[in-house]
Amino acid sequence: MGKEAKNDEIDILFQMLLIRRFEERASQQYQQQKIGGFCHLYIGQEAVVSGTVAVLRPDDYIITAYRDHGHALARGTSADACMAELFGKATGCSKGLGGSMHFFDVKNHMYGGHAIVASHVPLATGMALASKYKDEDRVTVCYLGDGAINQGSFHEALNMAGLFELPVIYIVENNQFAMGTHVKRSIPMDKIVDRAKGYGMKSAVIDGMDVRAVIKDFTPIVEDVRKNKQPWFIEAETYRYRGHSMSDPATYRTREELEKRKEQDPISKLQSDLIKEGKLTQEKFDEMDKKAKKISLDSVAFAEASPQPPLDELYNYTYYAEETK
Amino acid sequence: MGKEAKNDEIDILFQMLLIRRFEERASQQYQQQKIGGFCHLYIGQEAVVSGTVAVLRPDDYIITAYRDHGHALARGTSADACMAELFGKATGCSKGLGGSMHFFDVKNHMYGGHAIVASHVPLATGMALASKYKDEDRVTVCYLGDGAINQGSFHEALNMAGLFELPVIYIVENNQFAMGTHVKRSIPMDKIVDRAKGYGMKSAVIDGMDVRAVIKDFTPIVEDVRKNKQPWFIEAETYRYRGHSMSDPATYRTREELEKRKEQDPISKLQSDLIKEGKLTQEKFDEMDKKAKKISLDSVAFAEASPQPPLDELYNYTYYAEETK
Amino acid sequence: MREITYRQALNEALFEEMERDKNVFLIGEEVAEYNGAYKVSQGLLDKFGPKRVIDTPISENGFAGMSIGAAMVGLRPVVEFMTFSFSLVAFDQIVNNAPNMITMSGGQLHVPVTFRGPNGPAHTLGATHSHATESLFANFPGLKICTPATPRDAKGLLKTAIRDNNPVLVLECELLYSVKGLVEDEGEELLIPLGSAEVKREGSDVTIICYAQTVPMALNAAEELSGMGINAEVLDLRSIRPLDLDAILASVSKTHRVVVAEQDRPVCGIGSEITYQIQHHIFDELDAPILRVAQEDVPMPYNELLEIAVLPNSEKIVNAVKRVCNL
Amino acid sequence: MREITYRQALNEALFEEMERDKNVFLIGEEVAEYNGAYKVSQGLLDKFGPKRVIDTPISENGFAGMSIGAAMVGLRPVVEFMTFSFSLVAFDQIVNNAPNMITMSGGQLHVPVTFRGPNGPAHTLGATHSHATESLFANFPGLKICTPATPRDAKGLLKTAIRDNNPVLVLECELLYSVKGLVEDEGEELLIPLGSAEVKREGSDVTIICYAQTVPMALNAAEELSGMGINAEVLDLRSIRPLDLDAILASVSKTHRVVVAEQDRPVCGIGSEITYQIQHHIFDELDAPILRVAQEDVPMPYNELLEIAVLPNSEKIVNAVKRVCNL
Ligand SMILES: Cc1ncc(C[n+]2csc(CCOP(=O)(O)OP(=O)(O)O)c2C)c(N)n1
Ligand SMILES: Cc1ncc(C[n+]2csc(CCOP(=O)(O)OP(=O)(O)O)c2C)c(N)n1
Ligand SMILES: [Mg+2]
Ligand SMILES: [Mg+2]
Repeated sequence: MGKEAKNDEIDILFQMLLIRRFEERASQQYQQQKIGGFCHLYIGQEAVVSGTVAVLRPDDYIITAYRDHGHALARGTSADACMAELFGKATGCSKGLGGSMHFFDVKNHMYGGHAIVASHVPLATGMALASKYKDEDRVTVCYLGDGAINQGSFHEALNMAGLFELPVIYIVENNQFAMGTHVKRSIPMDKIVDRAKGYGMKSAVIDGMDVRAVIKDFTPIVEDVRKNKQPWFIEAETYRYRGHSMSDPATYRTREELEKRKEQDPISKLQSDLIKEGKLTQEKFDEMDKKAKKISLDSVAFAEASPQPPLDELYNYTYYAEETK
Repeated sequence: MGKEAKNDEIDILFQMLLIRRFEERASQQYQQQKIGGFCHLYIGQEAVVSGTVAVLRPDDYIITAYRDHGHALARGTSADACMAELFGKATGCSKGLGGSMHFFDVKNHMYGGHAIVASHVPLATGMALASKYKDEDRVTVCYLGDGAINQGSFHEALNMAGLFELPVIYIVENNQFAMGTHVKRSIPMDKIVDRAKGYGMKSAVIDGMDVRAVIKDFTPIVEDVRKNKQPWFIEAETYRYRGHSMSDPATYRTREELEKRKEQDPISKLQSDLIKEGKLTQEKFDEMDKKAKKISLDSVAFAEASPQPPLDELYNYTYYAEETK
Repeated sequence: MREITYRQALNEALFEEMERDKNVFLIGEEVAEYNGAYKVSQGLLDKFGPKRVIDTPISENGFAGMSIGAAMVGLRPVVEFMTFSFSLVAFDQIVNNAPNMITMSGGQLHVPVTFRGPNGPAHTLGATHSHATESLFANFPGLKICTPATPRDAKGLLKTAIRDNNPVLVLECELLYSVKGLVEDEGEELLIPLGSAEVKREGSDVTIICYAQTVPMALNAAEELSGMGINAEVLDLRSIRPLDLDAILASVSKTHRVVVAEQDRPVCGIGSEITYQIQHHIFDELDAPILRVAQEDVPMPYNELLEIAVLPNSEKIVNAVKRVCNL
Repeated sequence: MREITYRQALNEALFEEMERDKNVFLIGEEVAEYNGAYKVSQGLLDKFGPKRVIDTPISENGFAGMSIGAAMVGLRPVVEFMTFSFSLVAFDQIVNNAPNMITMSGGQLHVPVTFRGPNGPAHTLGATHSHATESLFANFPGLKICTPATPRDAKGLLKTAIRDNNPVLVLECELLYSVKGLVEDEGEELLIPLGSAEVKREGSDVTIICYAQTVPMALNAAEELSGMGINAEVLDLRSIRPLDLDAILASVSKTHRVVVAEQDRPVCGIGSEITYQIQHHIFDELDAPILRVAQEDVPMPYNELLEIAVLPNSEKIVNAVKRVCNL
């Protein structure tokens, strides 16, 4: 699973670019009221999902919270299906029934998109249980926020993951804030990663603003989990550039703090590293960026043109009809 | 708060004896179907509550789970009121409305008796919050079982106790089993006390079969909490002699294991230590035991003779009528 | 047919479905080594081993959610709650994740999980341990709920529940576990559809609608009423969701009088929903107001006499029937 | 009287009660430094400081339970749930500990805690974030529940709730936070009793029973109906528990026809309970079956058009009224 090859890094760079451009476009569409509900942007955190997904096998399971656009895109959901979902259209990745917080793409093994904080942590743990039950060597990756580690469901799930020795990796995307609450105001310890000690769980801190570091540090962890079927707890240090959701002005932090964080921008970093190393030119980068922007813009047109979910199907999604044989 | 004086140890010995004899009597009455519902005996664990309560001030708050007879007795609830509660009589410590699992004696600052596993851990934490809010130097002691540390409510409460720096002590009475589940089958770590690390909480292991050790180790902890308003997490190693509840034959452990544990019996230990040290004679001990037995027997007569709660008061305990001024 | 207990019937259902489909597994507190707090899972660990009969820590929210997760990727978990009073700490997983997944994923996922265990008041367990949860869960579209009252229904409904591709709650009764009844022989496949009520006693003067614990009470009441010249029909709902409205309306169209005997608390309970449905669909068929016999509207006291006063029983049902029949 | 928003009214209630009694404090997610996710607690931290306006981690079960514990020893916590959809993870504490403590302790303890926050569907928030929880909580004796629909009711009910010595749920509406209405001047004490409904519009032909979000819908519907010659009475329940049965029966005895407009899911919802009560007490006064206008019985879809199809609205109320009036 070595990810050192030049092409792969270019792909990963493009992946991050696409997430960013897609969400910038989504932000604009939200402001134009084409998108409803709550909408949480991932901008700034792209290295975490792009790097970790690059290490995974396509058939590994991933699952995350409501800040999920990047996770779907990284897993291969088309920008069209993502934008259409935001628009609530029938062509959306959840047929317009889920919305921003509930992106699903089961074909690509992306199991949501879950909006009750930490409620997906037991789900992830059960998915890993299923893999072990079926003797598969699949790994489940559960992304969650720094705020989620204070929910009871997180606790119960981690204890059982350790007890049952399940092949699951919990990645806390520590973007420093849960809404307006800095992580210092939500836990009594200095570091999130210390929570793992209460479960005797293997743990690591990774630099979530540096996609190369993510890949480097995450690779042996995935190998360990796949082989030894024991859970890991990872704190990925990162930062979100935007407010918690589209309606949050984020006055709880200074402009200076934000600007300082942006100096570590994961896209700029990989871009300049690759250029320095002669693996990328500015022209090629601009081209990639243009492409990412075009895909995002096109996804708006696609979403606009897509049909609403049919009213007469309203009752078709309450119960699954087909009986087992 | 030194508890070294001879008289105090005699009192504590009597305290433990009374709990044991009371519960032996309760067990007999349960078998005669004078007592209903679930009934969980504390026999074997007496040193934990007797030792810790001896260190506390009478106005400190205590709260526990459903295995609560010993806690009420240790706090000064009369055997009569306890037995009457088991009988469901109006003279019971909860007027016959609570039963074995819901002993309350607010006058003596015993706040229950809570039967949903770990659901009282947030309550305890809130009581400690209230003490701090009111600038009192009260300490709250929350007793819980080894099985309770895997509930979400435990987790959420401990995180906040640390974060808000609350004067609360969590004492896990590790009697090795949650019903038929040995503690090794409920957590992935070796030792329960390690759970504290996930909250960066001060912690200690104490020998819950040796009341002198309990008192010695618990005294500085209470002082620390009272002074520094920071929570502690304590694992008290102990053992229950009886089944989980009256209906559990406890076939999940061997007779040998049980007999081996009984060699550490907290009552016998203090008794023989005191005799060895010339602070107690066998005659005096027999007298104390006789007294404990008589109190327990008398409590049955009291409970028998007590009235049922009046039917026409059935609706009087749903809402608290008196409005605040 | 042979006589077995309700407990044995549930046990057979688990056995048969686990034999039939290797994706079915049982998870919960004390289900494996202890053979179940109420011995419903007796022998399953021996037969199927620890991979398929899983003891958990006391973490209802966690293992309910894990089971939903396992069901999302193709397993068919059966979750035992030691009692449904403890399902309240797992409430969010049961009502938010299980029933909403199919909608939220636009139909990509479904959740074939069964939640089962004793539900409703047993005997002097006090306020925290006596919850009847059926009306709470009934509020949530996406869940199915059944409430067996006899060994036969217990076996047939649990088997159907496990095969259903949706989250199903099988709300059993602790007080019925040791009650015996006739059940098809072991070789015979017994599947009772969800959403199908059963007339447990035919009658013409009044319909007593009941389920779970109140079925034997209603049958006793009907016996007693027949001595007074009242011929009561006893309709056992068997399922709460889907509700067998056809059966309800058919019976009431015949009798024109209704008592709902329910084991839950009254406010927004099962009786209230049934009342709405009946008056909505066949208002003119009703000759008298519908009466419900539910718990008294108070937290459950421990004391036995008070508990008796709170709970529904045959006598209260008889009195309610007399009232709706203007006697 | 002056015009203020529903949000402002709630804010004033908190201010006044915290000024009045130093044992009252506010606790929840983002209530302090962020001034509330919906700004209901604006300015409280500045005024009362962090001891009395407490930001928590995302631990609803924990801080709900802590507040119950604090109330057991004499404080009067006001708990904000960011929305009541998140109260589902705290369900056990709210329904088991809060209402049962007085019974279990034989009257030694009571729990003067207020749980408040927006409840019910807002706008395109999807299945997990749109829960109307009133019928779930209504099932539990020991709880009180109110559902203000106007700024005046919001202020008066919240103030009363905080002073009440029992656990009270104040179920607010996100969609009403910015709506304005007349409220008594700031100096004037405004307390609206729990359990007291209000006729928001008098009428004689039909009673539209409503609460919270459905009150403005019902008033709109009544307006429209008056154009068709139907004079509808609009009865705002204001409290769900205790229910103002007298007011309901008085109105229905006058109009003989009822539509219940409710924001919750239908099965075992508020409308079902009200239907039971009405037919139970004044069966003969009813000239037509009671109709409820509730949510459609499906998990809430995100898509706006589908959401509109699921939710109650004025048009649906008008149609229901026409049906009960045989038009
Ligand atoms: C149980 C629950 N409580 C509260 C909320 C409201 N809420 C949504 S996101 C959020 C903050 C979560 O922060 P974090 O876990 O750090 O994730 P991030 O938003 O930073 O990605 C809160 C409080 C919720 N969705 N679920
Ligand atoms: C939430 C919840 N789940 C399950 C139970 C059933 N139950 C009662 S006691 C118990 C075991 C608790 O063991 P532990 O915490 O070690 O306390 P001990 O009985 O040993 O004192 C269980 C599973 C319960 N009361 N509450
Ligand atoms: Mg965060
Ligand atoms: Mg134990």
